[in-house]
Amino acid sequence: MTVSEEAFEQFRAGVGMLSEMAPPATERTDEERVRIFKNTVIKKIMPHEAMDLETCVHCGMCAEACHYYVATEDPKYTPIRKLELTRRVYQREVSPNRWLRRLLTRDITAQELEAWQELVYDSCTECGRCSLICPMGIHIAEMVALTREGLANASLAVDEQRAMSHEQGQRGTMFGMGSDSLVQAAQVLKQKGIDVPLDQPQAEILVVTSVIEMTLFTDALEGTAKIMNKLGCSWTVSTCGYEAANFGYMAGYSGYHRAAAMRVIEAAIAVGAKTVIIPECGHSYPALRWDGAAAYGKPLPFEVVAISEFIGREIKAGNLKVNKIPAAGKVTYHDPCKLGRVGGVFDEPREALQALGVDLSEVSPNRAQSYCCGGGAGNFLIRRAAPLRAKVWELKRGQFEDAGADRVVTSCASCRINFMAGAADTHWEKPIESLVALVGANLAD
Amino acid sequence: MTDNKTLAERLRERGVSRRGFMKFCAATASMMALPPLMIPRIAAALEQARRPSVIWLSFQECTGCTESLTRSHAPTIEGLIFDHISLDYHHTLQAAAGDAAEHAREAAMQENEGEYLLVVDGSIPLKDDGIYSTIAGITNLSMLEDVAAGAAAIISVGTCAAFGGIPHANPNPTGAVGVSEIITDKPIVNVPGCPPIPTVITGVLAHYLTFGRLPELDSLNRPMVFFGQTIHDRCYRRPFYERGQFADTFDDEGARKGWCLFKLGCKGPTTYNACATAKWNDSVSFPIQAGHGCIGCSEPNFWDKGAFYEPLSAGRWGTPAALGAAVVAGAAIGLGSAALARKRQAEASEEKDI
Amino acid sequence: MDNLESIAVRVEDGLDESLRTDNVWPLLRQIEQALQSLQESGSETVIDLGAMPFSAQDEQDLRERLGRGEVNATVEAFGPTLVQETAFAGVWLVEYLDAEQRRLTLHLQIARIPDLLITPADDLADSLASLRRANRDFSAAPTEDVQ
Amino acid sequence: MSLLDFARGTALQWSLYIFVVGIIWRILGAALVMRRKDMSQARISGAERVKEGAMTILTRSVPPETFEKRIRFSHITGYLWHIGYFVVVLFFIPHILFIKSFLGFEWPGLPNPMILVIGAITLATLVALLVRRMTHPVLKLISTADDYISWLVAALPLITGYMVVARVGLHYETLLGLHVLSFCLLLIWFPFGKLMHVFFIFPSRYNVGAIFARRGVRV
Repeated sequence: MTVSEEAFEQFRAGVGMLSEMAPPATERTDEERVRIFKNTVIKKIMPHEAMDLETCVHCGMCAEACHYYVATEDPKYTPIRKLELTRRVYQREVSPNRWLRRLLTRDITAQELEAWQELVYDSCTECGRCSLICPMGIHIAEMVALTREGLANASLAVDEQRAMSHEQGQRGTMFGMGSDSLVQAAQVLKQKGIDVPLDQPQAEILVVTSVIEMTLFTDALEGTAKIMNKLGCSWTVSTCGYEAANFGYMAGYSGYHRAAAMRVIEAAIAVGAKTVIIPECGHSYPALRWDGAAAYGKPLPFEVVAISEFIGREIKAGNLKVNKIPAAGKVTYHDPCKLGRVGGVFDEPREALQALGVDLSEVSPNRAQSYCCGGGAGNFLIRRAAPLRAKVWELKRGQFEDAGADRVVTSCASCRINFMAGAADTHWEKPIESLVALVGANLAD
Repeated sequence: MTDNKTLAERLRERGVSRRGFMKFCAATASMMALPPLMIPRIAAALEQARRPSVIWLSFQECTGCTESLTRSHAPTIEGLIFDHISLDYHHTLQAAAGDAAEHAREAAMQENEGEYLLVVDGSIPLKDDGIYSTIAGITNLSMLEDVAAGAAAIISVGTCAAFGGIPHANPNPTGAVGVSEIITDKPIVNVPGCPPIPTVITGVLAHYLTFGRLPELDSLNRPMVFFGQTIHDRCYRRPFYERGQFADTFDDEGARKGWCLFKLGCKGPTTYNACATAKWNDSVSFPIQAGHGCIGCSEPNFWDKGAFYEPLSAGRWGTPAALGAAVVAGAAIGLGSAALARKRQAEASEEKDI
Repeated sequence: MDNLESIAVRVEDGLDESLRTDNVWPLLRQIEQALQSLQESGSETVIDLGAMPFSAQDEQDLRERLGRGEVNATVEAFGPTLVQETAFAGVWLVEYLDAEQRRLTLHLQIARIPDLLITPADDLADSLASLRRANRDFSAAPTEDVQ
Repeated sequence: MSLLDFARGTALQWSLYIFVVGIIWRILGAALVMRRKDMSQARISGAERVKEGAMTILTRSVPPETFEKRIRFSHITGYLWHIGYFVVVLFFIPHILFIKSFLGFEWPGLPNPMILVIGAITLATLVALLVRRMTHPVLKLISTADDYISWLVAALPLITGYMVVARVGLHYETLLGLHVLSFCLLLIWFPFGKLMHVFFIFPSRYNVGAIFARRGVRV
């Protein structure tokens, strides 16, 4: 059921190569970078962001919400400081007080833009925890995404994410793998007797998956297929729009975000899907659920649900029956930020775990206040951020141990990767599992 | 006109014993707000004090200051001090009139050149060469300059002489000013008040008699001993202020209980004078004790400092119309600023995303 | 208003519990120190109560605290002066009034005897001279009445 | 014209006008930049989102325990000086009369000794916060000129207020004039610095509450 160590180490090695494999970034002069960054911030700033940037009192409380600051106590990870350049552009160019701010606020430089790459890619996962602590109510995480857009446009996105975004945005493949990998994965499952209906002309539900489920976390894909079949839904996976991951969305390339999202949207419209199910892949959920409409240009003509959300709903409705896991031990559930805090999916995964009869022992803090795994928003791809992730893992491991967990269940591939990496490096023996895989393996006959 | 008797001799002639003299000295010390430690020094000095010549000039005034000083009808300390000086010219009090009076003044000026004290009450009009007030055909301005030239020192009695007072109040049609606006080369003591406290006037005279010089003055040339503290500082109703107990109207419970009059516009906190301790009418009372707030009559420009019944801490916020204009202006600039920002955003949108 | 009597009049300066200025306690401490230095070095102290914010209520409080002692004297010179020894020997209240019984000032004197009660040296000469004059007049006077 | 007359007359009027113009300018200027509609399917209705946004304005004042235990010092000192400041501003009787001269009505005040104690605590807290700002690694790093200017501008009325009460050095009316001028300075600086959070805190808290509520998360 769990993923083999060799496969995981192979995957890590592959990710480790990304920065070398990355095509060279577009050459840009310092002036161009500054101009592009500024224009991106200027055109994208919205009223609530403008008011947020006006209201910061520099109290520093946001640092105490950030897992990177909490784990390192290094002041440079203070969330609001990650918005420093965005703030300065806003204050000098858009703010109602720009005439005064220009006197008091330094202009940004290309060197600063380069320095900020580390702050918004390596040491921020847009987990949104700081947006909950801020006494002024500043939505910091959202503006980190804006800052990433500025840097990405200025050709300053971090190498690994640039590589993934370009490949997905331009060629539609990932790690060189295309729809043939999906066909292969479907065949593997077919041999196990699990049917994956590819490219049905019409279907109620379009299930999207991800390259990571086709290669590494096949247990999650398997679980998804078994559940869908068990429910007897009209469902399909489209070879034209099967990839849920959206690296352009994470890295800040809105063009690539749109390109990747449109493949899924068009596939869903083509089969007449009423529902699109997003796999266990953190950022894929907001990329379509919350920001898909912006890419599409109008409201999406279908509902977007995360697989764990879907499962929880079906279990609660009595449509899906599961067996109680014998001697499951103490299980803790890690809320992925993109699903939980910034997604609103808290109860459904727990609903599923309850149905499985496990002794659910919550970590503290949990749900909306849960700490990030330390590697979300594409951070897990960045090789140089590994030491930082290791520190956050220590934090998370402490929480898991305090909860007395025998096994950790989550519903996000990137959380799973980070925990597995941390566990492997620190020889932590507890299993780290997929909720979907767990449900899929324990379906009632 | 001056004789050479000392004050001690004069008192003795009046049948005041040595004990009486010492008591007089104790009362004088108290009046001058000097510590009892100084009594022997005062006694020694007063024993030797000679009778000074005093010329009193009244200009644009209401005679209230003179009334204040002469209203005593018993052998008071003020009376004794006042009796001791040689008042050689005072056109309200003196018996002589017309040419005789003016001759008396000129004679005193000649005889005591450089030694006489000049007391002034009333302000001096400057507009149109000072023609708005004349005595015997002489403008106040010219008489003041003339008499001040030979004076040892000048005591400006009352707010008008000290700071221009009521004639100086807006719009000041006669261009009235106080003495110190005109005379700058003589020592001047201001004893402001409308009217000033009589014991303060005599206190200054007593000090001059005792020590042969003027008392220590503050930045407005007022004697520190009397004007060093505010009415509020020495007010017996101060505890109510601290406790937050105030009269809200002149006939409410607070007013009846004698609570603080700050809310009713009392200017005690910004008024430097000795009313709260020296009091009026032979120490019977003073305005606050009578239930009315201080109007700050001894302060410069007291007449133009806003309503007497407006609390001291009230602000002058401007008119609702101006405030409305500010709202409109703010909205206009804000909308303009947003419009320009949107224009800038539209320009920036030329830069396409990857 | 029907008649003037309906206007309530009250004396503002009367006793009022709320009119305490908190000056009594520091004053008592000052008296204590002054009494100590009188005992140790013989140095006298005079405190002018007219020169500090001191309400009628304060004065009553002070008088109650100090009590009344054995000596009570009136000096008739330039109006009456009331000299009152307090219950604490060496602490005197000296109230100066003018001819119309209005208070000029009130002193607290810490001394073996208040200055005012001591016969002034200047007056001794005058007094001797006038007594001699009086005795001479007496001896020179006709004695019919006696006879 | 004396300093006091200038301060509570001309200076007060003009600083009030600048204050009014400035705050409206700044609020409108920020609130009316380009807007994009969020077209995603919300989990809850618009009316409920408005309610949740409004609730966040309140709930954000008391963060969940997991946050609270890490920010307790900032939180307590923050509340302490804000409340102290408002008590001194709103319940010192001369201040009430000052405000009454603008609003036309008044309310009961507190005895002066209480105000003095509260003011002292407030000022001490402000000083402690300044020291913290200059020494705490995070605060040192993120502080700007605005933070120090705003600190000074907020602290000056307290400092000059104490000088008025204690009669430090100068005449009462001169000190009172300076005190009023320090308030004028506060009014003038207010729309241009971070003190504007007094107004922006409401839309910001509302927005973060409504944005999270759209996604079904109560923050």
